[in-house]
Amino acid sequence: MDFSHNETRRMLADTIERYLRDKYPLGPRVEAGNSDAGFQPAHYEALAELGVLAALFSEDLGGFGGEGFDIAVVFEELGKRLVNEPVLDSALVPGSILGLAGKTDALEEIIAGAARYALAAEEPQALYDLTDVETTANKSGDGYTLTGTKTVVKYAEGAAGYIVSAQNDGKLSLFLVAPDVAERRDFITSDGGRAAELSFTDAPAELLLEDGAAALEDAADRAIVALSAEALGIMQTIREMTIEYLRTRKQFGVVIGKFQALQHRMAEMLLEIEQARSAVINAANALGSKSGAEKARILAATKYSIGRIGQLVAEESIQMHGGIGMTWEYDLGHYAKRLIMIDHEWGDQDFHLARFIELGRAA
Amino acid sequence: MDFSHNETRRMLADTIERYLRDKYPLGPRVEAGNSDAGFQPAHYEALAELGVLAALFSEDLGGFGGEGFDIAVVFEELGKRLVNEPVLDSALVPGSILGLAGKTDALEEIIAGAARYALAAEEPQALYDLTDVETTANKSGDGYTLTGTKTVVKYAEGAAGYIVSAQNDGKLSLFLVAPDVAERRDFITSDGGRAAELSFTDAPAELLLEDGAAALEDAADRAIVALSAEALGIMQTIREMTIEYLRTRKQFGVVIGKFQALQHRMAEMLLEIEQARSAVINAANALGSKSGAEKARILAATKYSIGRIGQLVAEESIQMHGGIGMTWEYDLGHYAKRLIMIDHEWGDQDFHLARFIELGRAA
Amino acid sequence: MDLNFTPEEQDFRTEVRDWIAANLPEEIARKVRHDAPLTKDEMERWQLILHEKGWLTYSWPAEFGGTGWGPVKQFIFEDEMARACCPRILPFGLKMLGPVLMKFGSKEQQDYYLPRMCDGTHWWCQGYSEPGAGSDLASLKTSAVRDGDHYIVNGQKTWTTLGQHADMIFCLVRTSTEGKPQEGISFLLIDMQSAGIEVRPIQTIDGGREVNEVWFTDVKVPTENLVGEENKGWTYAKYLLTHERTNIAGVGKSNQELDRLKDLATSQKRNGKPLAEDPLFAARLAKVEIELMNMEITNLRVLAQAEAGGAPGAESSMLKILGTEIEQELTDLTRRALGRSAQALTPEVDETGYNGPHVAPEGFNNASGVYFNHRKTTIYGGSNEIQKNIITKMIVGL
Amino acid sequence: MDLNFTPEEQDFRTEVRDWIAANLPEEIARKVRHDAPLTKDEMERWQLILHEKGWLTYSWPAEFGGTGWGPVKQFIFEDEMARACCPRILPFGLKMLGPVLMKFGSKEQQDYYLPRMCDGTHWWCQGYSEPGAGSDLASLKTSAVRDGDHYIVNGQKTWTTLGQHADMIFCLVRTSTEGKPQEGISFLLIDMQSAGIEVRPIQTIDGGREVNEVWFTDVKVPTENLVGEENKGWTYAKYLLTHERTNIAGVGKSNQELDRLKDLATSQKRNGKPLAEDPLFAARLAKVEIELMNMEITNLRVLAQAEAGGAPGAESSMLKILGTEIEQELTDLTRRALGRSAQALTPEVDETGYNGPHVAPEGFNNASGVYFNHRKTTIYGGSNEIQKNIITKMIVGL
Repeated sequence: MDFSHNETRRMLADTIERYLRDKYPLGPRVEAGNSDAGFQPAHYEALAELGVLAALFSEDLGGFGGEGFDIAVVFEELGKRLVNEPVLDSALVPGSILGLAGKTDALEEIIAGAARYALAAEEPQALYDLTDVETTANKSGDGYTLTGTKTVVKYAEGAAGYIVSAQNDGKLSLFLVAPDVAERRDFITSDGGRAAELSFTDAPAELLLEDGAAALEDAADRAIVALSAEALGIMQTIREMTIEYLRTRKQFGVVIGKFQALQHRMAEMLLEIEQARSAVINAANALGSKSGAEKARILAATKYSIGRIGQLVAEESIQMHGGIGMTWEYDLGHYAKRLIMIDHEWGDQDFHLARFIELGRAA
Repeated sequence: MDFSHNETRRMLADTIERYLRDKYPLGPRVEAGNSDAGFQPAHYEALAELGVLAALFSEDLGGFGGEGFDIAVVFEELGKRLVNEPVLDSALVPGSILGLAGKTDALEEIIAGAARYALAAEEPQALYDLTDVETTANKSGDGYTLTGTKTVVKYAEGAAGYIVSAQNDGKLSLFLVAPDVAERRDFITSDGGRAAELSFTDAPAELLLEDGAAALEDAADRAIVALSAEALGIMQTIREMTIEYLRTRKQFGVVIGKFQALQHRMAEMLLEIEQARSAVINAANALGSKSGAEKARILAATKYSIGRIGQLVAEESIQMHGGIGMTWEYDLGHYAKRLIMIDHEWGDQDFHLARFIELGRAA
Repeated sequence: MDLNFTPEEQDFRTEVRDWIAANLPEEIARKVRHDAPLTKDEMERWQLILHEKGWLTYSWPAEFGGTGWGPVKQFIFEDEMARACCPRILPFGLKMLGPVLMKFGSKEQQDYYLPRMCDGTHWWCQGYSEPGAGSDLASLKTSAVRDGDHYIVNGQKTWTTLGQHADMIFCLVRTSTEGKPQEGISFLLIDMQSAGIEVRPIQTIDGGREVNEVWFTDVKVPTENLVGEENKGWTYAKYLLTHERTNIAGVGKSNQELDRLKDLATSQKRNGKPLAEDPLFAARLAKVEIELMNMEITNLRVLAQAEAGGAPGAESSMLKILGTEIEQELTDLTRRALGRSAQALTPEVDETGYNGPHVAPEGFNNASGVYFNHRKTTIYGGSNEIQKNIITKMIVGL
Repeated sequence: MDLNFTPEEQDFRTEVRDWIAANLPEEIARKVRHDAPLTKDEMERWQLILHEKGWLTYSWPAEFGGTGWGPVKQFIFEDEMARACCPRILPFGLKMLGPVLMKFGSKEQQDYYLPRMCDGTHWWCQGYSEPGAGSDLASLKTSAVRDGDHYIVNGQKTWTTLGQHADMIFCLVRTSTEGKPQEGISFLLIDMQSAGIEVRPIQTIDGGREVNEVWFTDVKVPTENLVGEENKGWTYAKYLLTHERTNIAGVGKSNQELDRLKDLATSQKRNGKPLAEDPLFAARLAKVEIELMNMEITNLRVLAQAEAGGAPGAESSMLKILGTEIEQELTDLTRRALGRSAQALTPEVDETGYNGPHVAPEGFNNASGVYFNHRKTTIYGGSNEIQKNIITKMIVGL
């Protein structure tokens, strides 16, 4: 038993931490995230240069990591500083799928930070269920054409290609689509970022994986580890902010941290954050060392835990801050919003609790 | 709108309150309830003489009440003093059914306190579902015989007759069975009282109602109003005990009611008790003024609320008392036990929440 | 025991309902229903419609030109307004300053200000909170120093709702630093056009711009703008705070939101079935519906007490806690029911000329914003922690 | 990062498991599994079996005749014992007094008492709490006045677990009323057969008789029974309280209870289907299972720290809260799964010769009693409120 990270990961975490502390103030991040810009490309490139993207992929895919704890280390650091550069959406998720599809050139570009891709898998009628797909693929000459709509495709703008799921003669297949053949409607997300609705009408597409369900599940597993670790990083920053606030904010002549009702709620929040950390460790460990229903159950349990605890931390920290916690100017709200929105990505707490139950029944 | 009781009910409440305050100390109640005696027959007779049983039935059935608020007023008072004389199980419930079956003689005896009856409707395989019945009825000459087992029949001992539900050629019928043809195994209940398992083997039975489902539902409705009001009475006593304890118990040199963490929990408990009171009013009102799914939904909502709030009040009051709340010698625990056990009678909070959802879907 | 409104009250409800149906502009109702922000014009338009009918002052006694309705009729009126998605009537003039002036103001103040808060002349805002004084209101520092027939006001107020539109502000200011903090506070009426006043918007986490900071630098306020006596302002403020709040629970609004949520849960699908049939979602929905059913009765009980002349005690605090918790739960469930689409931030979707994407179902394009915005409800108006202090103090007595 | 036990530790687990399987009397395991109370004989019998194997002192250093196991091995041992339904080893002598004597006791005290708490000679109980001093332990009043070579002890202790069986009691007594309350406390060992001691059972709400009051009236205690120095008892008591509590979370026991509950939920039916398939019940079960999964990792993290020589900080308090809340939730769900049959009070069902009704399924005949009894877990051992105070104090520093 050993709960410390190895040397490589510790160094990676230090590198990211130092870069973000020196170069990544919150102001520009919030401004970029809540405007058409979406994010700050220079930071994305810098992260790629620091090896952050390479850390997400195994050596045979051109990276130097790719294990659960590599992903967790990276995203915990990104979460601490509320980084919204699309490391998850433009690199980890599409890269995992392109790797499985043998598109090594594209993956190389991703790792270099030279190209970004986007997964377009969720549809308006589906609540997080990636197998609820109405987009259809039709054979057309040597290739295929796609027709359908995908919702909340994060950071679609500027992507070199879309990975699109579609019904293909009874199978759920994954296709690569060029950006210029899709109709794209961009919008801002409530946590500060960029997404789009994509519509395809007989759009030419290249088949990536005929049986795409397993690749989608693999991508989901990685995304859950990443999102959960990001949430943990966010919770740690919120924890520090709230501790500091309890120590300094005075009401009725004393610092509010002296009020026992707040002390007890803070104790519960601190305890829950430790449980969240354990959940992240469990998921990162399971990614490589478990399989089948056992692995799926641990990942569902973790995403459920992160959703539940994240909501508690977001709501309690705002409440303990009072009015100031409601303002755009103060950092807390932006962290809280991202924490809540993480529950809306890759299945929320209800979705994963139901999945956990379902998997337990099957076992 | 008027949330005060009319003169008759106020007088009834006063009468019961005065009698219990003068004559009903907790010690003998606890002793009787936790021994083979089960309860104190003299008190049962006295309550009958005071008109408590007559208040539960309408004039055309020989009583002088029978409305939801009559039932609520009586049981709230009984709850306040933790009365375990079987007013619900030996009078209200069987009386309602015997009334519907036209057995006016038996009902007259019940109201006079001269005879007690018991409903045997729940079976070991069923979780609160009174339609999940495996006991079977067979025609035998002019009458019927019953075979099956009923569980947790409260105060079966000493009953003049059992009302038994059974499958009767596709219908759920209700029968009257003489005590001496059943096999009875008595036991003590955890809230201090008496119950039995009853087994019937070709036991001769008299048909009361061929279609018994409606009568059972009517009895359940009345029982829910009674139990909910009893729980409310219990909560009020617990409320007073806990307020008193917070005001007087000292720790670290101050009364514990000064600790803000306890103050806030107490505030939540006080608020929930007001919600419980509203739930009881809603159910008592619905009993006579609503019908069909609307009535059923309100009753389910009330029993759910009482189960949830009762558990909160029981658990929080013990926790706020600390060790003393765990002792047999102190009154609180006995009240808390009855409050929790009320959730085990006539459907618990989960059962009624599911029922509320089901009824909403049908509507 | 009778849970029903009297026949007369029921007729009154019908009258209100019919009148609203005939007079509430649909484009305004739609915005309210969709939780989209209203413009100043829209808010004023609705208040003028009510004013013409004579119902804007529904909470005022007849002697001051009000309807003279008792608590029950006021409740019914507010309930119907909420269910029909009327814009909320801004409370600052009509419900807060108005009663204070009626009780403590001079005849001149009453004659001058009361009509003008009805006819659209004066948009009022409230200057109570300060950055250093949140729940601890009495520690306020904005000072008013007497200088001949004026006060010179310096300091800063915050959380001033819709102060950007206001013509006038009523303020608690410090006129003395002697004795207990409560004993040196006065109640001043200040023209927002005065030199030295600066309004700075505070953007809230949902991106909304509803609240403001108001800065005072050597602002001259005529002494006739003092309400009542100097250094007695705390008494007037407390009167205002404890003034009858029969609809603090927001039953009408929550019922309306619950109905909307139920519709949404029917149209949204999980595993191909309506979300309303998903057992976990259905359970949370049922729990909040039951909570609301119970609160509705609790609210009526308090109302019946008020109608009989009783003063609301700890019950007001209970209803504030219950009401805000139910409201927050409804915004949480709504956000949750939208799944991924709740991530889209497109609040401008209800504006004319919008031609961007419609990511969420119609009427739910700002659900996350509404959820985040509603975090304020347990903080403002006396935070729920303060309400719990009050409940225990009143009932346990410690 | 490695979540696995070492191969050596895994072998050790297997060794413990196999040995328990071969040596734990089945009738004792059954009673433990069914939460039925054990007799004194049964408890002593198991301790002697462990003693013969040399494992009773599994938490002691080798120099005092213990196994010398580190925190991880101790945890594995306790975990296996819990999962196999071994009776719990009473902590009063072995885990509480033992370490205090090893650290602060005289050589004579160590030589005399340590072997006797292993071989069954001395059944120890604890005299800390007093009726007036619950969470506020330092306010204790039981006095010990020096009189030549004796102390004369007067006062009352309470919540003395299994004191009815005890041969000896270790007590905190007041030897001085000067200075802070903590500064006048001494640590005394007292023979339960001494004249002037009276043990009165306290019946708990579930009907159990596990705890007692112990009354002292002019009890003579030789001065050689003082541990360490006079008036330094608080230091020893604190040492004992903060002494490593790596298994405070009760992971093994809760896992065992969870398994039992899952079996029960499969055999119990609702609407003709197993209760385990009822969505509301399944959700609560899943939530506590996930909570327990997470706590198991949290526990291992603390364990790894302890193995590396770290002192447990706020984490002990967190594990105490989590562990007891999970335990209580499991007893609540078990009671709930039984439906109506949880109302039957037939704890004697597991006794030989019982011929009453079997209302609940086998092994669950005291589920309500267990639920009520477990309310104590959030009260004792430093109530969960005290633990929350500690967490905030250690982390926020206020």
